[in-house]
Amino acid sequence: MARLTAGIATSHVPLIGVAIDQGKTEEDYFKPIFAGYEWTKEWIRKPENKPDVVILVYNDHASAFDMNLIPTFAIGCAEEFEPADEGWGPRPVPVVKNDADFAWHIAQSLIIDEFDMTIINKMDVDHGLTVPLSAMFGQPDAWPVKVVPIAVNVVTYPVPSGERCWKLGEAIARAVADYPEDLKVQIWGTGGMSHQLQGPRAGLINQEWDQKFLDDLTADPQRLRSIEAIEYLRETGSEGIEMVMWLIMRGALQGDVRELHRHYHVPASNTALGHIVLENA
Amino acid sequence: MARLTAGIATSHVPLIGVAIDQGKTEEDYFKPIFAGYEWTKEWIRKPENKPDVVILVYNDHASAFDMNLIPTFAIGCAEEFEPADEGWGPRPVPVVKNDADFAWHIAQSLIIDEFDMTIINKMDVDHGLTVPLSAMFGQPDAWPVKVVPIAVNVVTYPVPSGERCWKLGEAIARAVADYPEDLKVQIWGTGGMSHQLQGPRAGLINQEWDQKFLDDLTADPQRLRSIEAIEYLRETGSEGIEMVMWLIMRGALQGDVRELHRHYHVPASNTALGHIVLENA
Amino acid sequence: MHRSVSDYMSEFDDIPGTRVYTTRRARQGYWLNQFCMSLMKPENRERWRADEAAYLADWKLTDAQKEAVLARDYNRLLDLGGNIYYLAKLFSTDGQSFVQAVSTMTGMSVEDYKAMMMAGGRSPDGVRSIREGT
Amino acid sequence: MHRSVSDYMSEFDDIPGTRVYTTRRARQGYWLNQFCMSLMKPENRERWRADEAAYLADWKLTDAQKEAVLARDYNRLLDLGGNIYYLAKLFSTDGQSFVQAVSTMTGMSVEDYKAMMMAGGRSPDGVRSIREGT
Ligand SMILES: [Fe+3]
Ligand SMILES: [Fe+3]
Repeated sequence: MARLTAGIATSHVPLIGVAIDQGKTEEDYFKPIFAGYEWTKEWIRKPENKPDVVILVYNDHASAFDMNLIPTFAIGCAEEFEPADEGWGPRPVPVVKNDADFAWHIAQSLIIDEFDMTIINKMDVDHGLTVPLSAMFGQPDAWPVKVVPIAVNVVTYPVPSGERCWKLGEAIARAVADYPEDLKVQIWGTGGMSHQLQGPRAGLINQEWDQKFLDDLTADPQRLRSIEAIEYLRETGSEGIEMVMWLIMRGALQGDVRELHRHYHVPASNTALGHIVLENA
Repeated sequence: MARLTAGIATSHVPLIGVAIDQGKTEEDYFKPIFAGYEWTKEWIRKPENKPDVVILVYNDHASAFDMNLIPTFAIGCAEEFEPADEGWGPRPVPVVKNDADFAWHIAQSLIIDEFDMTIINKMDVDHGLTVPLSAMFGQPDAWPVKVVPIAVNVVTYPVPSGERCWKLGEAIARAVADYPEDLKVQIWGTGGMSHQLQGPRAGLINQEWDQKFLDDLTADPQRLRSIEAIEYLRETGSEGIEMVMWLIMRGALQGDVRELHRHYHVPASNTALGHIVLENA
Repeated sequence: MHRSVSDYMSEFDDIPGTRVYTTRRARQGYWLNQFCMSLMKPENRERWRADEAAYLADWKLTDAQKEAVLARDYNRLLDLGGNIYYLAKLFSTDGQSFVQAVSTMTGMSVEDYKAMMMAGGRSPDGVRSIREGT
Repeated sequence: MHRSVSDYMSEFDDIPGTRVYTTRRARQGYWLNQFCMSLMKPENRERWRADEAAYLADWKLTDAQKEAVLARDYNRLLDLGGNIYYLAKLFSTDGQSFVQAVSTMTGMSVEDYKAMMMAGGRSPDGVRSIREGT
């Protein structure tokens, strides 16, 4: 039976990918950013922790999807996904391999469970998906895990509510538990934390709010479900809404969780970088 | 305020479109098929009945969507939609004009209401959408109503359950009631009734089952919500599952309804043709 | 509310003479069905009609799928992951109607099939379940 | 559970210096954003760099949108329906980073903007709500 062994959240700031791809991780600006991933890199490498598959929740940033196609929740079921060309050529990272049997299983289970998924069989994946892989695994010749991509619309409003995302997480947990093969699965929620990439208010960072959010992933997760879009917008900037994707991860873990590791750093590009590792208590 | 004034269901058999496009409606085979639409054509023409907009629930038959993109629920928000080329050239029918303000409103309301819609801004529409328009309005130079297309996956399993479809209908009703403009709206559910287009069992028709389904749209609609996919498959053929789209229409009407008109005829091509007109009692 | 996938799917193979288009079939038939979709473009239909085998060479179909396409063996195509709405692009390109193409899967002549439909269609009695024989 | 669309959207315009990418803006910016997407292809980037105005002529942008694109006036582009992730294809083609492009919207020099970020970023105090001034 497949088991959900841990949940990881991390920002997916494009600049992190740039620093890795261009060998700048030792520069002063980047050192503290990457220092916070060292614990996780070591932890995830250990055989008892390394997942076979990661269910990677991210958002597409106008790369695979454009104004002609806006799926609220999409699940990638293709065998593999190429890194997208976001305007400066594709990132020099390995192709992302799916566990397609498992992905189709998840897709089926979610639809039976009344989630109105869109199944995608051909797409490129942008920094939202590849940067977290780079942060956790560096620059391998091939990614050491299979990846099931779940893409969430957090660009065009209305985006799905935190509550709906939490419920999707719960349904993903049921789908994993229902998979007959022996598989070690992690779920990653990506994006956030506070940032605003537009307008005169750009550069907004709300450390207090972010830290409370990180605290409450263990201390009071139920509070997080009911945070409305307008609160993310006002308090954490127009792009802080990406944190609803962390709630899919947290909803999938269910019950009480233990915080194994936390990393928070300002700034990474325009963003308050957040990263946390959780496992069921 | 927008008002949902009536619900219509009808099969969308391609052959009905062919007969209209090629002027064969007076032939012996087609006469009884089209006779059953006369009542509705007259009724819908009257100013008190004619809607401004039809929310048209249909399924795409591998025309706009292919194996690369399978949205469970998609809503068309573009200004207009061209008839698709399904292998014998596009049907010679008018372009389908949307009420895009209204469509975007519905899309927004449904997403806020926890339906995971996929918004589509560019698509061609196939016989599933254009045949019902032809059956109701004949061959005008322009369609006399605006159309909001809602496309449901009933091709690749799992398809959404009847229960989920019913709830989507209820949410559509809330969205309509929430629209500030004065608009007369109908909702149409299309597809069905019993038919099987594949394998040695092709040609299956279950008149008894179909008639009971038609009866219970007024007599016992709650029973219909819980019909499982496997029952549609066994009892009404592999393509009878299209009837879940009728439940979106019925769910939107809510409460008690009155049957204004019914038409049932076997065969239309491989299909038991069904058509019903309902209004709130 | 939650149901397992295998519970949901369990009875789909118990229907006589029917291939439910499950995700397993969808995956198996991916390139077959994408090939069919290509026939929605008039220029592709022309190339296809000019030389079917040459046209097929551009597509990653299995040999069995290619043979069945060339033979218009629709039951076989269903077994190999084809879906009827995709296959419809193929028989429409041939100028066939749904009734004509569908009848070829039943072992009946098109006239007999039409006559059956005119008489009310195939009864569900006896073809609801392989297991139950109902 | 049901909330009206206007209730949900009501406060989105109350945030200082922020344009929430609502469906209204998505519709207004449709062609602007689709033009940006076209720059994901290297061959299009080349044509664009060779002659920006000629490239734009193929797209149904309004004159105001075209002017703002040529001027790289990102605040104006947001007002005209642009979205930052689409506009990113434009400034990436220019070889600009997110920090460089985003800083141009703040009225600060890129150095001052970077310094603000290094010091912890812009405080939310006073820029949460136009109405409340908080
Ligand atoms: Fe992001
Ligand atoms: Fe149909």
